[in-house]
Amino acid sequence: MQVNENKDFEPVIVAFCCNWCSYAGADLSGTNRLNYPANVKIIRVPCSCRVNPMFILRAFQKGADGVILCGCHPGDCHYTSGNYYARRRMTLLFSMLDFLGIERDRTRVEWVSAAEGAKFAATMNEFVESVKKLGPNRRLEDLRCRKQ
Amino acid sequence: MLKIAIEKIDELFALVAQNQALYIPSDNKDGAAEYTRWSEGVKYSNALNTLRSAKDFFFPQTEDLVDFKMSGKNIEIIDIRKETEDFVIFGVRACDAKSFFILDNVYLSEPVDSYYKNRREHATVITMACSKPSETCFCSAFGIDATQPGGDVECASDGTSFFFEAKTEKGKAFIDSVSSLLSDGDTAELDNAKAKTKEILAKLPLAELSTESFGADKLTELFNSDKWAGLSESCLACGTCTFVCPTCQCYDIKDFDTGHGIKRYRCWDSCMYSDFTKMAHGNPRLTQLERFRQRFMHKLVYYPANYDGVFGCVGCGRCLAKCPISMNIVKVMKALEVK
Amino acid sequence: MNNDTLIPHLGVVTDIRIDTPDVKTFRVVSPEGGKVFEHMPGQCAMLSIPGVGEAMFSITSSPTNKEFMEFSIKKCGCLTSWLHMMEVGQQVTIRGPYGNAFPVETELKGKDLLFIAGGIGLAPLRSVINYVRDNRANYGSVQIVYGSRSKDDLVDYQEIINEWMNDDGIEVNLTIDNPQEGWDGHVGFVPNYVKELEPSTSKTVLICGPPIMIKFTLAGLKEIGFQETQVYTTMELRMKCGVGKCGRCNIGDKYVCKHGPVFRFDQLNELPNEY
Amino acid sequence: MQKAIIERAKQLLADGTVTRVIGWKKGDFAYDSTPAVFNSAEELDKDFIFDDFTASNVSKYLIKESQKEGKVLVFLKPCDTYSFNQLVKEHRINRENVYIVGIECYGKLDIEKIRAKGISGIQSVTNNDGTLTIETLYGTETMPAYEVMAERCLSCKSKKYVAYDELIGDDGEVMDSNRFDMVAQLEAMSSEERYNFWREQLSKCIRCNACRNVCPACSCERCVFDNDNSGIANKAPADSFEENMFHIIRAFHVAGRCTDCGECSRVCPQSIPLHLLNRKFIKDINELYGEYQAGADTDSRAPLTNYTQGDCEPSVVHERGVE
Repeated sequence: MQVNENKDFEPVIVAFCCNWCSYAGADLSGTNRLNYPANVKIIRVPCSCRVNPMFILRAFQKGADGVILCGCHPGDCHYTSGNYYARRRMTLLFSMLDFLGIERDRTRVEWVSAAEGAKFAATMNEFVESVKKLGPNRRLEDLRCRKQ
Repeated sequence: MLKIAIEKIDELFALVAQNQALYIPSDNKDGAAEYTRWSEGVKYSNALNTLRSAKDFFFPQTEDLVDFKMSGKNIEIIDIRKETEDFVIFGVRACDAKSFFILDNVYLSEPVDSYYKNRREHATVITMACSKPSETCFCSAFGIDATQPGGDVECASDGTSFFFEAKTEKGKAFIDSVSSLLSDGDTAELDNAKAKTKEILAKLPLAELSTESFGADKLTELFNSDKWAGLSESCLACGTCTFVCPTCQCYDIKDFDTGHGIKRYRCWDSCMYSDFTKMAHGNPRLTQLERFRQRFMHKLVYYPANYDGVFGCVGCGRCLAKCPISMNIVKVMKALEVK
Repeated sequence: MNNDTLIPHLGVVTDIRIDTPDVKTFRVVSPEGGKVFEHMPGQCAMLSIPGVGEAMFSITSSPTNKEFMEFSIKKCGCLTSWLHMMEVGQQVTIRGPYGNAFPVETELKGKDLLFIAGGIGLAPLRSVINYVRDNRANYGSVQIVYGSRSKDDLVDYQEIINEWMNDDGIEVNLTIDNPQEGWDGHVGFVPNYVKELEPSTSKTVLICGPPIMIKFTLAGLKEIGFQETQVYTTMELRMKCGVGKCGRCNIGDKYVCKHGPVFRFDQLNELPNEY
Repeated sequence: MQKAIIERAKQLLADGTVTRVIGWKKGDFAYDSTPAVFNSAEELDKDFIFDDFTASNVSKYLIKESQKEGKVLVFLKPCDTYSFNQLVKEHRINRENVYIVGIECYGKLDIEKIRAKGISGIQSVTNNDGTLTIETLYGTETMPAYEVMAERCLSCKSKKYVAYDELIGDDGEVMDSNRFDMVAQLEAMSSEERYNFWREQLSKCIRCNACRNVCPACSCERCVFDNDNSGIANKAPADSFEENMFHIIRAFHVAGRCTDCGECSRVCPQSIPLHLLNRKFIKDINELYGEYQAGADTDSRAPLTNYTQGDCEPSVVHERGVE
């Protein structure tokens, strides 16, 4: 595991949230005034299965230190089965990233429903903490994008 | 002629590397030779040639050209060029040494490519005469003598020593800088070794390959030949031949958005790729036939038409060894040859 | 280190004229004012918006214009769409001039000239036409045949009717493909119109337009009695460097960016048919 | 074997079953054959070759050839038939227009392995019951053939033909191969070791696209890496990130469709063991979603276009292997 390069390091997190559950969950955590770090950047997607593996990689390229995908709970997909497909895809992708030696705690999938504002905030806080421990993303970084 | 015993070559490398970066062919883990920056422990490879060609030193696969900062409607142009530091390439074979001149014709003609020139001017090229040519070698077809590779310093081995001969002012300066390690030596054995190599060169399976059917004046008949369809039919349209080729010189210019600016860089491109000539309204080279034809016409006709009859191939044989489907310039030449 | 042609200059767009629904003309000057560089009619320049793309455009203004350069650009791809969206004051990068020019100071001098253009093909010829108008004494008669899909698709229409048509010794023949309300001029395709006009075969022809128009017009001209050595055209292929090094714009052994873009038809016919 | 193949091809041409033949054309050396279409008995007699080095998987050429008029004869090795089936499954090959003759394969030789032994100036290679005699300009070398057998053949997964119209020789069996050993070895390493291993390998990539273009599963009309609008089109890996991305995405795009034919590693001019990426996906799929062999049939659902409600969660990655 990498040593923390900087004590004040605030990781950039990209959270892909499905429109129907997790994005609403994020909204709810906001209206309930639950805190989660400001450097979690939410990208709304129509469904968790809209997330192409390339999106995950591109997020890392452009400076993310961790990427999390949030979707409806299995069985609750607005499009019936989208999150089931996403689940397989992400499992294989994360396993491949792990195989290439990318720290496994930089990627995560969490199912968050529209009613789970608290879970959304808790998940984000937890994820940010775990990425913080890893330090900045170096193994899947595009050096050209590093801010001098 | 000045020489150094083969087992002492590391001392010479160490001396050179004190002042400049030194690159030598060295075997990698797969057993293939690659130019490697010399440091203690890097061993000179006896392999005939490196996997990738030596053009990488002057025309690297990617290189940044210029940076831009964008703010609102304004653009700031940032010239990022820096003077290259002097470096030495050791062990360049005759074919690769000739390829530099083929690239020079393109990049040093007006308007001069300052990126290329910068590196070319700061390099000292030390060649190495071949002693064990391979079946894929056909440099003699392009008038290259593998036993006299040229460069700034020409180096050759008789099996026990490396002999050095300066060919340019830069070469003389190099030899002066290492003269403390060199001693005068008798070249009788070396001449013997070279004569032996020449015998083998004459026996190579491709020794008879002729360029007579090619050149600027054969443009129309070669372009319209009906052989291209058959030759190109199994081409995968990959860029292997282009990227291992020491004389392929085409490039693409691209912009990359780093999030805090734009980097404009150039990278190798291949005429074998479908988007090489693709425009918004269409593509003049629609099928692999035209793209395949372009590559070989360029080497055998267009290049000689623009540069005094010099062919754009040096016979290094890398494409023969590396093409996934074993289609290559030799097969093209044999098929198109007028007997 | 010396300047490198691959490092562009800065330009500012000071005026954007809407010519047709898909063609705009952009006026470019250097940030300090004045032209970024000098050119000859027919030469091209590489315009770019960093991060969007870089492409070759012919300079449509005449070199006799000392204040600015103009580019008439049709919206057809990624970069051109971006250019069409930009506003006055936008900076662009520009490098050039590239390629050869129409031989205005040599072979065309003293000749009667026939310009034939179709659609956006007027852009490179406009530079020559205005150059000839500004050096009127050096050239004979000038005839311009220009056609487009409709009246709205005629590029530089205002300049044509307000300036060119009022000049002495310039005959302008306009045509559009289909009849249209408010159009009392000629209707029909350019190749046929040229034949109907029966231009004198002593003229030197400069032609630019869609490939299909060039093909049929050239055939028509030959029928009337023109020689290929009398006809010039200007080409365009995909380019990256602009100086004959990146290796993609060649037709046979000739690089359009370096040996072209202006070719005489007899020269073009010696090259393989790959354009 | 070569003789039998040529004879059968000539018969099928003569009786009108097929109009042309896809096979391998003799090269200049003992080892360089080129896939080619043969139209007549004369062409077959003159140039057709089948030997220890005719390794290319020609099934991908059938995408184009099977769209043309008339039936085409193709000779497929057992592993090639999987690629063929997979392409049929994806509606890329018109099965009606193809006549398949399955041909026996005892493993192909890898010229790079011969060269890596320092052998140069090769004039001829003869195989006598597993012993190679290599004549070179610098003398004669002998060695057991298995020493220079292609890596993919040393871990051959199947001698069974999954698609054919007739066979020359006998059908074989799916084999219990050791093909996942190297993947398992890597999985057992630490994260940092794996990272270093792949960095060293992938940094060799020159993005020649040979792996993609030879791959029977990579049959898209237009690849995402060639599409300027995708934002990732590039001709060269300009950064280590791009080296990683290209190979991760390529492996991902063929996951569940890759038959493990090994062409990617065979053609790589930089000798990157690309098949390990594909095998990692195959191994994961087998372990997490049940055994699946792409190309074994033409009607089952591929693992990535399928799901069960009880599938494992992505967090399973945390519970497996070495951190």
